Amino acid sequence: MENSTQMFWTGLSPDEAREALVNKNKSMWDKRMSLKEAVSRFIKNGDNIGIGGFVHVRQPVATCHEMVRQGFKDLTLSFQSAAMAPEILAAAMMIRPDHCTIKRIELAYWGHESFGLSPAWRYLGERGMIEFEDWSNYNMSARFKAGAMGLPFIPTRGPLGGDIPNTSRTRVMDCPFTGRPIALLPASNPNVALIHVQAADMYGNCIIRGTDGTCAEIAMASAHTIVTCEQLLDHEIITSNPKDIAIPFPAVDAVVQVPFGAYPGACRRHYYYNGDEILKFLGLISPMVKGGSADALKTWYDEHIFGVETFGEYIETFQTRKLIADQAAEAVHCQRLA
Amino acid sequence: MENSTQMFWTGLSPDEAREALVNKNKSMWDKRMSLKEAVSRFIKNGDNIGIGGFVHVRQPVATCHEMVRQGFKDLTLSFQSAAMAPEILAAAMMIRPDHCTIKRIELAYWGHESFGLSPAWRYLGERGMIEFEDWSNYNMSARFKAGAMGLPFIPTRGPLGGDIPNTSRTRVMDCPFTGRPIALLPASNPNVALIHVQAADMYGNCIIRGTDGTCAEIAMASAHTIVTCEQLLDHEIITSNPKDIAIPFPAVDAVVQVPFGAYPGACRRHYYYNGDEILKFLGLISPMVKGGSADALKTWYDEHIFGVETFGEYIETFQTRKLIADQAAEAVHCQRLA
Amino acid sequence: MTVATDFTAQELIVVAGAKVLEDNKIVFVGTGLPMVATLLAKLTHAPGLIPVFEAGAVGPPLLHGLPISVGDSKTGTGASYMKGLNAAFELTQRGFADFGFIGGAEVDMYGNLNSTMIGEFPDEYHKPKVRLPGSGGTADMAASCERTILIVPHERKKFNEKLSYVTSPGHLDGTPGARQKAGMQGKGPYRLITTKGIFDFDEETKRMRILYTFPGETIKSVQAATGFELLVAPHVAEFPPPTVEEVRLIRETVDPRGIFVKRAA
Amino acid sequence: MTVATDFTAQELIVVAGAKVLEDNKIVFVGTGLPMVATLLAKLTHAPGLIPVFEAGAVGPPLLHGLPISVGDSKTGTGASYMKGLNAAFELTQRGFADFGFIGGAEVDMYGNLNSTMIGEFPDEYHKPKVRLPGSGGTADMAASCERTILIVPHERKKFNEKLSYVTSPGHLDGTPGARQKAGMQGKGPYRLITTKGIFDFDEETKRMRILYTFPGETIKSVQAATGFELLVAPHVAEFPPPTVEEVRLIRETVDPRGIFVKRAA
Repeated sequence: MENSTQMFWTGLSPDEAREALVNKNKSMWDKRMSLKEAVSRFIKNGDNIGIGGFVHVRQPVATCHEMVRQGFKDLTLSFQSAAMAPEILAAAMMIRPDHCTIKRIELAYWGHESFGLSPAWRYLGERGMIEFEDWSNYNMSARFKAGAMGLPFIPTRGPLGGDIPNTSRTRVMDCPFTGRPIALLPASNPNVALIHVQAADMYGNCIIRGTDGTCAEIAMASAHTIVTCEQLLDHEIITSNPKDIAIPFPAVDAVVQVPFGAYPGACRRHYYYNGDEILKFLGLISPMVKGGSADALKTWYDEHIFGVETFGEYIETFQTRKLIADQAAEAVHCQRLA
Repeated sequence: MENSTQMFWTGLSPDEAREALVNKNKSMWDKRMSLKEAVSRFIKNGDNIGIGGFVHVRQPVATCHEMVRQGFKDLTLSFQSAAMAPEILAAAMMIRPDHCTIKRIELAYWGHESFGLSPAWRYLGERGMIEFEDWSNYNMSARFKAGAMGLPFIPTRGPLGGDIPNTSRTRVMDCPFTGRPIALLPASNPNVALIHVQAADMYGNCIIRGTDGTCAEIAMASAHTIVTCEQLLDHEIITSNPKDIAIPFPAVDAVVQVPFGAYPGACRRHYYYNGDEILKFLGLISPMVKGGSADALKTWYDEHIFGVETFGEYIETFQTRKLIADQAAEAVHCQRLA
Repeated sequence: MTVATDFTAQELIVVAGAKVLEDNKIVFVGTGLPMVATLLAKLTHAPGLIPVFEAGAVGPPLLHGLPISVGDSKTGTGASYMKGLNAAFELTQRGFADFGFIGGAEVDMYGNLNSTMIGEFPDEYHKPKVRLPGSGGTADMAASCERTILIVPHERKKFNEKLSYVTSPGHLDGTPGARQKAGMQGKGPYRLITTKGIFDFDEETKRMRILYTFPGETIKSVQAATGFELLVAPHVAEFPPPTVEEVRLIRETVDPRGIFVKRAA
Repeated sequence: MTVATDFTAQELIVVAGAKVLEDNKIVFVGTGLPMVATLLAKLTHAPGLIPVFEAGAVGPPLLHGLPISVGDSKTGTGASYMKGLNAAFELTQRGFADFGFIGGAEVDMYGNLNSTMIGEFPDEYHKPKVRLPGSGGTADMAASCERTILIVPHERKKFNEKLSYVTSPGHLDGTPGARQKAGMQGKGPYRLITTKGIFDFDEETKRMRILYTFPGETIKSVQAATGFELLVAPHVAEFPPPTVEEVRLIRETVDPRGIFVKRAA
């Protein structure tokens, strides 16, 4: 067994994760609350935060806005591929390190695909301002899956051969059945999962349309889960096809209806990407990578996050025409009778 | 690492399972064929057969009838909890060992729940006529899952402490992350999966209603998959909600529409159990456990399997009134507008 | 709340099983009498009880009555999750199941269960006297539910010092931390319900202990039907007979066709 | 089939990428130019090509055009399976993906790719000169697809003897059976497409080998832009320029908004 780095747990250890769930009230109770309450009740300084979605799909943008508004220190962020969620949290650290800090990131990819690299990742990474641990998309997904399964690790065929095993807590062992090397990845059990979904009931049963990402695994692995949803529906509607439920209620602690909660990213059946807004926001951070001024970025945060009470007020800053256009674009990709 | 029994693979080894899939034509081609053709083309003597469904839910009954008609030797059967499928195959061995034989069974449960114990299991097991390996439902499900994931093994928290690790190929090791013991189960990659589903298209995309059982895992783990379905639908209908597809087409080799293909077991949305028929069939085998005559059982096989060309002819032996009543019973449990 | 005079041993076991179940808890339900007791509990004191069935259904309201199998279509309708066996057992392994409710053909003083074979082990494993169905999901529930509730009909040949085969581990050999040392999770057997009484497991020794005797039984009669020495709780009480209402519910609503609860006493 | 005279380096790479893809095969498609090449292949010689996207979609017809992300809603519509990241990578690990189609910021002579960092490793890992996005799914596709097709823009600083970081393992150090010995599956890098030509990897040494030069390039000019010694196939051919029809398809149908294929040469 090769040991590349010392073993330690971030978030909860497997035994702590089990204990957290055993002691939790897992019954059906009305979990509706404001996002302000959900964030203040379930997130603490130092927490490991599991971020749902995939790149700009169903990122928990509204919840990250609220986290910035309230301010948290020494966070660990865990995700496979993310875009706006870590960007919002990290850029807040760039302008208000007294108020928001990220200590560590466990990730496969932080970037914006066709919208470019992440300037906040470059800024923090290239200045050595945060710890991080590189994995792949399957590695992180499998780590959440191990956490969701109540296992301390999961075997995978990667990472093997490259540098990921050299810079992570991967263990490589000879398979006791085949004799060939196989990687063992430590489970990830975040303190809190942030998940945005298309629909939920008040108990926390969630329906996800389009890609599931790794949302169910993150929610099941975490000690607490904050769900934001586009639609809040009656339990009877949500359970009318039980197999549509991606996350069952006992895994959820807070349910908050937040229309456009993943915007300017995309949410299947609801809205397509607002690429202009994504590029505009990244454009405020980019100059800082090369040592430019933070003023424009500060102004943005003051106006869109610190200066408003709720994410709804941020959404109201968009032109109705644009919101409707992004809804219409999405309606073309997954056509359904209303 | 404790080694209770010598390691060996039944069905395909992980490397063989990979190779089988790499060399297979995984494109979209018309896989419709008769059950006779599917069984003769994909099943060979000595094969490890992965059996889908769960107890009397969606057992591949029609395919087992056809297997008995054609006759196979030295089969290994792999399943979590099964009822009529192994009963049909095993009772055939009891009356026609020249024609049908089972060499080995890897299982969690073979019985009929409220309909009683399995007489064929008792007959063969208590006479030492077959090899077998006991596992639990999760063990077998996880073994198929490991096979479906392309892994040589999967860790689980059980079997530990009891006798299953003493009578199976389980390896118990100390977790390299926590130091606590954990079980490693060898993957199961059957040669052929037998799966009955509610709906499929001609390429093999399958929709399963109600419990998924472990059908997707068995199909993805196996070198070949024979699908029988209640409904054969257009590709565009089947893919109208891609997340409804439990088994994607590249995992499937044959698609056969067989109405009542799991009867007298149950199939969600289509028909509920015909308990009378189940009890009647078991009643033909039971006397043999205590040394009774095989005559009645032989007669049944002659009339219902050997004496007919297709499973459809067997279904025609039921009273229409009874078939409609079993459909009506199921329609009460999952009410939908037609 | 009139006490019933006409009830069967199975009906009593079902009522006792139901009463052990707590409202608003998640219970992973094995096939047979545990299903009947769960449905009775939901219809009486525990409407918020959340059943999980190993074929996959989590939290169904069971509006269409008693399933005859843990994979029955009736378990699926209105469920809050349903993804197949791996998903159900994964969430159990994760810690979502407060209770597992299981049966077996044989039990020992530490709550270990056998549902695999009767005969000499290991010699007769491949040619047993009686071949039982096998674990099904009970070994998994035993390994990973937080606590387990066991149901075993009380006959001397089923209550043995040594089991033919340990299918579903309970407190193992009773040594402190035995389950954790073996790699299992959860606290193990919590209650045992038989046709003669209700038992728990001593905090220290993990040995089976009489808690309640059923009507007509005494500590002595229970011990006489048990193949090992039972511990006795400080204040053993007599478990009350079922009420007329409970018996009526079982016969008319819960299991009107007598699928699991037989009418003969 | 008139040859185009007006085409960009990116358009050429897309056409070359499309032509490498075989009809009726399953290709696991990374973000960016691989998506464009895949769509072009489906619209031309490979209508039966089956794309898989790491966010989960298997075999979508892509009727609504080019996705701007591998998680784009456009990948989901009409797909034959869609269960999230674990499911997509599990089926790849199982052997369902004939090809993986991936990019990187840096490549070495054995087809290993870097998309993690530029700088000295390991000293600068936690404070690199340039922090790149990270693996995403490329390390997984590299580890488990049966063969991989690589796309890297051909600049000397991207073709190095030693990578800053090996994110996605190719033929490792080129020794026979290196991938299998490391525990990976599949045959590794099959083709590399750059802005200067198409390469394969020598059967024996697993070293990068020129197969085709693009219009305007020679073996010498390609070698000059490469930071290690290239092998040369016995009969290096000039890759034909795209046809007018191919360029029109890219500009008008495949990527009309220039999301990945920029108009500037």
